[in-house]
Amino acid sequence: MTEHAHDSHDDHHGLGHVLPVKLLAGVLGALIFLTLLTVLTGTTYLYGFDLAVALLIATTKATLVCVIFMHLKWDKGFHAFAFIGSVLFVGVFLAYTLTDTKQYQDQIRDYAADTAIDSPFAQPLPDPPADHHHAAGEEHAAGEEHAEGDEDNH
Amino acid sequence: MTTTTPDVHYLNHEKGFKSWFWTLDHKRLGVMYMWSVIAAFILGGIFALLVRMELMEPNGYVLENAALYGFSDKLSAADLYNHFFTLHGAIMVFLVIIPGIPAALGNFALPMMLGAKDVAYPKLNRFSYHLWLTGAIFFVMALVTKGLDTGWTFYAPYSTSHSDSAVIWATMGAFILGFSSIFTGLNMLVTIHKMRPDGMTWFKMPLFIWAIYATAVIQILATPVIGIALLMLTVERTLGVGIFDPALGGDPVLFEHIFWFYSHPAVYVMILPAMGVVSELIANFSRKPIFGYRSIAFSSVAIAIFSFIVWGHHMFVSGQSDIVNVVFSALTFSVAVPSAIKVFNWVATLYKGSISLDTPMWYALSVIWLFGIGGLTGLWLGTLGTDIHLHDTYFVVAHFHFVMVGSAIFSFIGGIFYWWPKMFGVMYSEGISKLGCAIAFIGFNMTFLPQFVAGSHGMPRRYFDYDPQFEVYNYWSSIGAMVLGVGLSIALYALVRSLMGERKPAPANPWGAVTLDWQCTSPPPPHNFDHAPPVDGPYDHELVRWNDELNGYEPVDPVDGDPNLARMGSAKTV
Amino acid sequence: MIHLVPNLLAVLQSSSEQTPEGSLFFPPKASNFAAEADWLYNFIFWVSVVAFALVIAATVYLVVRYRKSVAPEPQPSPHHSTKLEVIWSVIPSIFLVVMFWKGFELFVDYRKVPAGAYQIQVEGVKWNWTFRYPTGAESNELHVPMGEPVELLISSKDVLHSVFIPAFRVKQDAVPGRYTRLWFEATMPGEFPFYCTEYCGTSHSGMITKAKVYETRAEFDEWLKSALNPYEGKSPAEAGALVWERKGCKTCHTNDGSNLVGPSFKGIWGATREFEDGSTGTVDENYILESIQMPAAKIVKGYQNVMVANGGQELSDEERDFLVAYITSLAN
Amino acid sequence: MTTASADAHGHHGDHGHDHPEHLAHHFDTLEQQFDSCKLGMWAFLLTEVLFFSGLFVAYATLRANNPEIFSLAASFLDTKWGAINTVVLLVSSFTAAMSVRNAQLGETSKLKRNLLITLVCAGAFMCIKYVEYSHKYHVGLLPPGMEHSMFNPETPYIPHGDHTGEYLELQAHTADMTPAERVHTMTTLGRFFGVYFFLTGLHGVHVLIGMGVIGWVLMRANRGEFGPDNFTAVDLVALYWHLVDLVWIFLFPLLYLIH
Repeated sequence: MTEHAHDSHDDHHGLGHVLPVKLLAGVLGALIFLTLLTVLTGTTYLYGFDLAVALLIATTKATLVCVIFMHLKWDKGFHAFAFIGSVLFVGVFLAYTLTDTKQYQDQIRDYAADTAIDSPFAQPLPDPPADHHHAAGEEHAAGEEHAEGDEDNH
Repeated sequence: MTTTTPDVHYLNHEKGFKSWFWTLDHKRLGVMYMWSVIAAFILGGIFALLVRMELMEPNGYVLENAALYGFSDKLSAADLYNHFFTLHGAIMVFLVIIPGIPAALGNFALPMMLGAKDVAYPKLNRFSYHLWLTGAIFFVMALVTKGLDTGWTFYAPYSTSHSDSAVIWATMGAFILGFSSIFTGLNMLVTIHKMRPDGMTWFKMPLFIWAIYATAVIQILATPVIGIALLMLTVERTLGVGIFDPALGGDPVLFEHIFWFYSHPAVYVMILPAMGVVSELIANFSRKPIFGYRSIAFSSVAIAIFSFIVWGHHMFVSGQSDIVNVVFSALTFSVAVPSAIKVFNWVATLYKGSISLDTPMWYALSVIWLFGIGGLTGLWLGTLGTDIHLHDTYFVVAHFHFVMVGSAIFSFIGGIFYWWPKMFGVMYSEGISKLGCAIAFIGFNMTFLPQFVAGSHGMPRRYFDYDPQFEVYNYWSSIGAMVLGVGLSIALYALVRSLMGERKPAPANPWGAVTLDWQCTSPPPPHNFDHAPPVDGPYDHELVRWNDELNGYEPVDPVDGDPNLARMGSAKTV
Repeated sequence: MIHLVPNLLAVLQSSSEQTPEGSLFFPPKASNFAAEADWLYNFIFWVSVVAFALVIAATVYLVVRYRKSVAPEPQPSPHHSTKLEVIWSVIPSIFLVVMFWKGFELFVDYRKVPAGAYQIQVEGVKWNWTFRYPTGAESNELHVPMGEPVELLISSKDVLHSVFIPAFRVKQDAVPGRYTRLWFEATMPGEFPFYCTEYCGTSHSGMITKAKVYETRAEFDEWLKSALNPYEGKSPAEAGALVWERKGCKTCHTNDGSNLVGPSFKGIWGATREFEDGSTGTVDENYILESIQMPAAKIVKGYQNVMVANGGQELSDEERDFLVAYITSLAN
Repeated sequence: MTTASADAHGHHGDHGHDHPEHLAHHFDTLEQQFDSCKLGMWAFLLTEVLFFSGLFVAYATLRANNPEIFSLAASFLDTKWGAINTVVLLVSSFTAAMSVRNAQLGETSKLKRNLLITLVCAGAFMCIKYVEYSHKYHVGLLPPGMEHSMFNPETPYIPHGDHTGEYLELQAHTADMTPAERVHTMTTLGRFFGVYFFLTGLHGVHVLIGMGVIGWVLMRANRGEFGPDNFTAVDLVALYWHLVDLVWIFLFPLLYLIH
């Protein structure tokens, strides 16, 4: 115990780095500001860059949390390296899968178009029942072939 | 060098079921993992033999009779067959090969190789083992409730909406086993990072540690993805979230992507530690530093990284798009090079060595043969033009058995024979062990070589009955499977026999190996080392010499006159 | 077992190319892809054989040469050799690039459907294949003319299946909810096995049919015409037998009394059946029609409900009646 | 590390006697122990990142292939609750970071207060999630396989009474579509809600687990266990909690704010 006692009053030595309150509070302020900003940008039209802007703000917030709250700035470099590495792996995972699924969407849509008629959604959606205590079952079955009584609604 | 067993060692310093079940000792956990994995292997092996017996003839009658005689009144023989091959695959993959080397041998040997008292998180280590047991219980529940007939790959939508078997027991079992594997990997990673002894820099670690390190990276980064894939599948099956099942607007190919993002790297969770074991065996039984140490170490890491970007080669005919097929095929070949380098380095290590052909070396040399075939046949499957014909045929079955059984399991068994004297302080009969190895080797080749031909002729996998044109291959394959079973049984007999009756005590260092695991008594004391011995290089065989009087090896410069503890490396540096 | 030796001899004898039995490693080459695919296979084979032989020969030689039975002592020898390591990394890499490139070229051929290919729709359902031709004809075996490019437009009604014709060296999964395709040009007349290679449940290995190749277009056209109305000129029972065969009934229900996934049709007409819920019933027309449309309604004791409503296929009223007639004809 | 452990040998002499109180037997120094725990926690966070990645892939493929339907889907989520929840989680992340500071400085009472605030925020987050979930349940915005879902392709649920708002909106939106378009819209929306419930649900499970471990650390803090030499548990729990926050930082714009 005694040999480590001297560690605690020096911020850059010992087991960990102690963050000043001001810094933490400042980061919280920035995070809340960015949240409001993303709500604002999210509810306005940004000429097709909506997703990019939203992701940019989210990534900024995430970086703040990682670097300050999670001590990465003062931590071993290996932790940051590993964390960024894992995000890159997720990137590879996403990139391949997105590329692939985008290529074959036509085949899915063609098939869906050919078989759409079998679905209850092929017909316009029926009106909701006026009084659910009485007419629920009947109205419910209107848009579909399976004429099963659905008395389970409430 | 003393050949007497120490009075107090990790096996006897505490007694009773509880002292084992709640132990924190990595060696005890390693030993328990080993016996558990062997038990699961026997169960999986029985399923394999039933499958092979059924396939001996085109319209086999083994399972028909089982169904007839009330083994199951519900399932037809075909269903029974589907359950058996699925359980064979699932048990062998999730319960045997993935935990086999990293959890059993890694747990036992790795901390000692580092001169450490234990792994970094002993409680997490115990928790991993208990998770393994829980996962195993889930699989047994699947087996005794409704069985499992989805194939170990759990492809949607069959597994989500069509199979009437105990899919959720099995997926949850695999989910739990996944976390067991993650925690083992995490433990090994931290242990290797933080608990190396003085003088052991990254490039002075034994290659087994490099292999376990690369494996740990995969376990940490890939295994959670199978976790989420199986969880998604379970939720899809219970709540119908519509992610995979096309009837609900989902995409089954997406499941294959998520599944193989883990399951391809998982192949390397199986083979990398095996390569590590073989590297140890070849170096120590040639009594030489391994040839091309750095390229073997780097190739382990390279394989680990590349393994994440080649998963699509399992999906060349799945409906995956053409462009992605081509990219994945090209990347697949990038894994071939580091694998080949390892084999060449092993062979080069033999040059000017002093080769002793003890049982573990027999296994190591078998692996060069078996992995050679397993690796090379991968080339047909990575090549787009030939994979289209061979995909999902017996060619693939034979290929991955050569890699997963021929290489991974044979290395595992070789590793068991190698560390057995350290584990239990006894020597086995070399004659019986070698006989087992030889019969298993012959049986293995007899089982799987004909399957390549059946596959290139077009016999699809997972077939209950088949076209009579394939009979000749299946006949020999089934005979081979029985020979393989006999060989492995003899190997197990040799091991068990060494523990029974008149035990032949093992010296501390029967092989003249110079990694730290051999520098304590056999069996090791409860805490391995009081302090980590300083080390220099991993394969400095001059530090240990043969002594005719002892008929064994002894350290050239023993520490404090302790004949068990060689001053590794410090002979030169201190 | 008794046939083993002749079988083995037959395989060895037929190792010469281009016989209907196929060669040592392959089924017959019956499509435009076969020659190129087999060439590539053999190329990789011989490269691998040479590489493997070198590694094994070196291993055996070194083990024999440097074996020490007692008191092994190490000998000084190099730990590494950059030159050697570069050589044995680069030379295999060159071969790998060639393999990838040839495989890629062949793959492009596999995927480049020629304009004007004859399109046949293939639909997999547990455990039966249906082929639909542009004329509206339907069949359960694939019929194609020789020497013409044929495109298969593949889909599945339930789970993953996979179209595999070994003699044509083609394979493609049938994925529910979407189309996939493949093409080929048959180059040899005859009948070739057509397998499902994606595991699809109980009768996966029973999901086998044939690919029949006609030597001339005229023969194929003639078959197409006859396939357009398969029930014409047949008695109801005969037509029912055809329905049984073509609509996938026979995968699970035999006509000879042996029980597969479902009960056999043989001798059930008029019989009393015991159901899973303990009740009983007599097999009559209503029972059969109900069992086709709502299989879950009554499950015969000892069986599981694996049948899709309406047999998973669109059976017309007429076809259902034919089936009833067929089952009637199978009464004892 | 090498020198540190060499020092340790010098200082401690025989193993097991002079060990500091919080040092496990198999480590040589407190620093080695602390570094090992940190590395282990980070490795665990990596597995969490990859664990969520499967669902993000499911989300991304669905969204990238059907952007227009996603805008529609987002309009059924309540941005207000989403934003409030984001702020709640951010505050809890701040107090978690503060707790680490308190533990490092040995300020036990402040530590307990900050941990408690973190716990309360987590609870508030779950309450808001409950409000959102129950609303969606009543109006039938559920994964397509569920009985009570308006996207169920077998028997679509039709809401009634006070819960028809979203349904009527959807009815109007799809009225003029071709059958194929309408089927596509409805099935894709169903899948969106499948992904939505799965992602937020899995995140919610992580919040619950986090509440459990924060509660456990709070109990230990109450016993005065933490101090400058021994704040590892607080540090690790805070790291975990920040990851839970990180996931939500991405989920909020991706689910609630899409166009």
